[in-house]
Amino acid sequence: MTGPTRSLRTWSIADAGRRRLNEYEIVTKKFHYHFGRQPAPFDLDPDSPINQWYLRHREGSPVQADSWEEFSDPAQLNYRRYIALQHDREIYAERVVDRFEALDHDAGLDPAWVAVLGRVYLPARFALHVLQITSLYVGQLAPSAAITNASFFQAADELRALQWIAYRAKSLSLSHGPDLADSTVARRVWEQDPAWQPARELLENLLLAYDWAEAFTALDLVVKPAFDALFKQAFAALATANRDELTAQLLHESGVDSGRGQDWTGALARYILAARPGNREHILGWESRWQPRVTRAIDALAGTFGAAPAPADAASVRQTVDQATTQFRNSWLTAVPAT
Amino acid sequence: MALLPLSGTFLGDVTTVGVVVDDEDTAEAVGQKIAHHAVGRRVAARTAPIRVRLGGRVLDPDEIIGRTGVSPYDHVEVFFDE
Amino acid sequence: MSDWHDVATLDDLWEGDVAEVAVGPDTILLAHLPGRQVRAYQGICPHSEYSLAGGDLDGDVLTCTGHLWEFDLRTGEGVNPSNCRLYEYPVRLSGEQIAVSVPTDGRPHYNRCRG
Amino acid sequence: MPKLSRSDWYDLARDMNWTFGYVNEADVFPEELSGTGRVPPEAWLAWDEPYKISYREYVHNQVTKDTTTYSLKNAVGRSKLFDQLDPGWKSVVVAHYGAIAMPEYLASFGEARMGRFGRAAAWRNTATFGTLDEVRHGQIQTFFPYGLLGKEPRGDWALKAFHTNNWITLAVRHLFDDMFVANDALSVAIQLTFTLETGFTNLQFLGMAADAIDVGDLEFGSLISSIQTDEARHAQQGEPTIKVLIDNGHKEYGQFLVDHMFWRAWRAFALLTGLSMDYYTPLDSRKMSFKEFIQDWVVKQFADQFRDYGLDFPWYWDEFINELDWYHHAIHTVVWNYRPSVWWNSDAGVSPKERQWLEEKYPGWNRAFGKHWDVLTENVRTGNLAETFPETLPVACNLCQLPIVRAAGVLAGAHTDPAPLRHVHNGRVYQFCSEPCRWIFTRRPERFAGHKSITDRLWTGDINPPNIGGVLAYMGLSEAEHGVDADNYAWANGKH
Repeated sequence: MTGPTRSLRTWSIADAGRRRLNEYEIVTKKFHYHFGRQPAPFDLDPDSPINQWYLRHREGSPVQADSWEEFSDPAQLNYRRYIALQHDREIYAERVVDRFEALDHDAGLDPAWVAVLGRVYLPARFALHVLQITSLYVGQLAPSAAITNASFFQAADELRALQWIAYRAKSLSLSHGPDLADSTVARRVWEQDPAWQPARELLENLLLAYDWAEAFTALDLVVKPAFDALFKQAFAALATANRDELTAQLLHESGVDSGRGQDWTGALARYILAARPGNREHILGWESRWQPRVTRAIDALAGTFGAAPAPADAASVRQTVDQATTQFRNSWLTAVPAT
Repeated sequence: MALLPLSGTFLGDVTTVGVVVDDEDTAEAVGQKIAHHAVGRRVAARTAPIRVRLGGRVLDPDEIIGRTGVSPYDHVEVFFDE
Repeated sequence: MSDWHDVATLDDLWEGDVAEVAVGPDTILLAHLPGRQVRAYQGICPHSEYSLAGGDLDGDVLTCTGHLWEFDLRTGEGVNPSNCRLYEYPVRLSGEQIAVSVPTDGRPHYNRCRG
Repeated sequence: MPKLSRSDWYDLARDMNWTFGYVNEADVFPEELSGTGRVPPEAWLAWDEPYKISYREYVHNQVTKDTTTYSLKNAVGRSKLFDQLDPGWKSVVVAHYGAIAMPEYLASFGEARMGRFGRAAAWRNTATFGTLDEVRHGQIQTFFPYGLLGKEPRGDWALKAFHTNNWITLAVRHLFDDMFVANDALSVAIQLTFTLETGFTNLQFLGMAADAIDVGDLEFGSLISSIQTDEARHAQQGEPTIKVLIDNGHKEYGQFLVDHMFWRAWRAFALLTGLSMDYYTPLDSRKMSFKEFIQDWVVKQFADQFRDYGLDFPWYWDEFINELDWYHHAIHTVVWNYRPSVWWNSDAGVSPKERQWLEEKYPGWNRAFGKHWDVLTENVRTGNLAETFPETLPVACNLCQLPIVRAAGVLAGAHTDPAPLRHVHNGRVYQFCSEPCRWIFTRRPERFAGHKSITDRLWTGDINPPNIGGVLAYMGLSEAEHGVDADNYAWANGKH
């Protein structure tokens, strides 16, 4: 047998210097061979549309780093670990639903509260869908597989949250009327209700943020933290106040995903700020461009919380959101000294 | 003299090879340069003269390749003349 | 009484690696944990005599392939089950060289726990 | 379990298109990334995935699959199973990892392209799972060869191959960039999921898994069948997409996309699967020839499934059928001859018994191809090994990037002229192996023209020195990595 003459102990192109790579590193590092390739990322004509798209929105982004490969997802999630984690979390979520369904929880809800759910909670699936597909965009344009994969898993997290809302829409409709499970009704709220319009304007515009780093900043540092705080904290608290513990607990459960999301997006933001002196200015520039729209969106939605039987005033909702987003912002911004 | 990239097929071989010849080479020399990659390798050797066909015309062995109207990347067929 | 034995080098045992070496009658598990920490323990699982070097090391925790018993290789303590620990040999690093101290009492050195 | 079943609420999670009020829909779905502009936006609401799955079901199913597959890997990894495998089969596995692991990962880009730029929310949701699937396939097919590095260092090419300009890499990278990485969402659905996955890989993976089990490669067999179950699910995005396209009067465009990619998929299959099935897999584990496999599975599948949609056979169908008799044999001869330039050990597969099998399965094989192997065999036997190695490059096709083997087509009676087909675009000469490759190029020259084949790189000075040593170095192979004959020439020396 004229086999190979030597054996290898690790990837020849991802040698960590006498350190055994862990499973995450083995299946993540150096996967984006196409980033920065000459004359173009992909083996079609360099001027073909998608080569040009990547050259403009990825290689051409104002935010750059010397080696994107140095960034790792703090949770070190590869597919296998993500799936195992979420398998456990879904079992938990199913048990939550089981428990409340056994108590016929929905039937006991105040119709005035169900109306709030119909106006705020159920149409939120449109917003989550935008977060889902924008995460897929960030993932496909990201300069390293660590960012791509984390962003793809995040997209799946949004789909998870969205599907539980769809589940709840149907189950609520069984005791509170078929309109709740009518997409046309939810879509009308999303498209026409004044409380949703600033959010819709923001999210429709988010889909047009094509520079990958702007998309990351807008989605992960500005828009999503605010929406997550609004729904998974402020609205969950409102649900509890209105004796809808099922909604509250499902939102909290989804909040676990959001926390994991902030771990990697915060870490990436810190990495970006430290990578090159100019990056800070771009990130903060984008942040200041997107923040006013987010503020308007949150304000308009916060106004609906007052219609609940046990209401919350808009100011306190805003405060909850501000507190959460400021805390997250500090975690990546103030951790890095300005240069 | 200048380098002249050509593709050439030795009849009976499986593939067409890329070669770089000199435009001052004779057709005989071009034929040999292409035969080198096929004859005795995948095509059995024979004791027959080797000829070159360019654009349907069999070249005279002494013809200078650069004066045949050939262009870079043109294809020539090479074969045993039996 | 015990003797020091050169058993491996850091080039043999990368960070994240485990390996089995023999010193006289002793079968020894070497482990290179994150942060240039090298440990030596009994090489055979105290549960049912599987070689620990075939186990999976994830960070500091080694899972034996025999019956999935887990050990914290920082300390040698059982993680699951927890009522069991590995016999530990002293380790000395000089430059690249890894040396292990083995008692010269002529007895085998291992703990046993039946599960 | 929660009281509602998936079908009770599923539509509420996918009926999520809306009318854009603050931005232009055309800006949300730029044509170069979406490709859906031919069909009016509201027509996409009819998009209906045949196979439905919820997130809950997805994670529950996948965790089971992963547990099974990784447990088997761990068990096999501790055994001597890999060492005992036939050398030709090892080549199948090593070639597969280098050529396929990275494309599988890249397919997550294609899926994410559909997940963002697909025009229906139902499609985008389905593609979100497809994105995860392809991350899985990329990761599992690099993790497994990583585990083999101690025994089979060329498993390194699972990660390394796409970082190089190896000629096989160039061919697969060009293909998959065209098919799904640098492609729009609509074309990805039709070309990746409908044409490649439904048309070829679903079937091939089944066959390959069965072969793996047959030769005793339990690890690879379980890996491949586990992947196949994911593919079978997400491949179903093609069907509703082509249906929407056809129902809205764009059958011709759908046909064009299918014709374009069916040919390219055929080329890649001839290279990877053709060689594996007819030359590398040990003789007593071969259940059918590559030609029989394509006829029984791909052709039949194509006839049944593609024609259900009123699509026609591609215009080159006769040429395709004709090539089943000869094309991959020619490619095999070239790959074996260029064995130092590939990362696996090429298995000649032409011992007397194997030649008998080839002649039986491909009547005329001896006449058309056996005589090349006669010369090669003689050179091996007489110790004239130098003559069995190449000194220059074959001319590569400017579309499929594979060697132009029309000369073999002449021997097989399929062509009368061995000359490469030509096309001049903006003053540059392009050469092609076949009419379909030239047709694909000339239909959209701006998509391909700026790319250089490996031969172009030799001719234009990118490869230095311009000799075989320079070529091998350019391709990223260290000397220890040069492929060698898998059987150490036993096929030539022994067994008469």
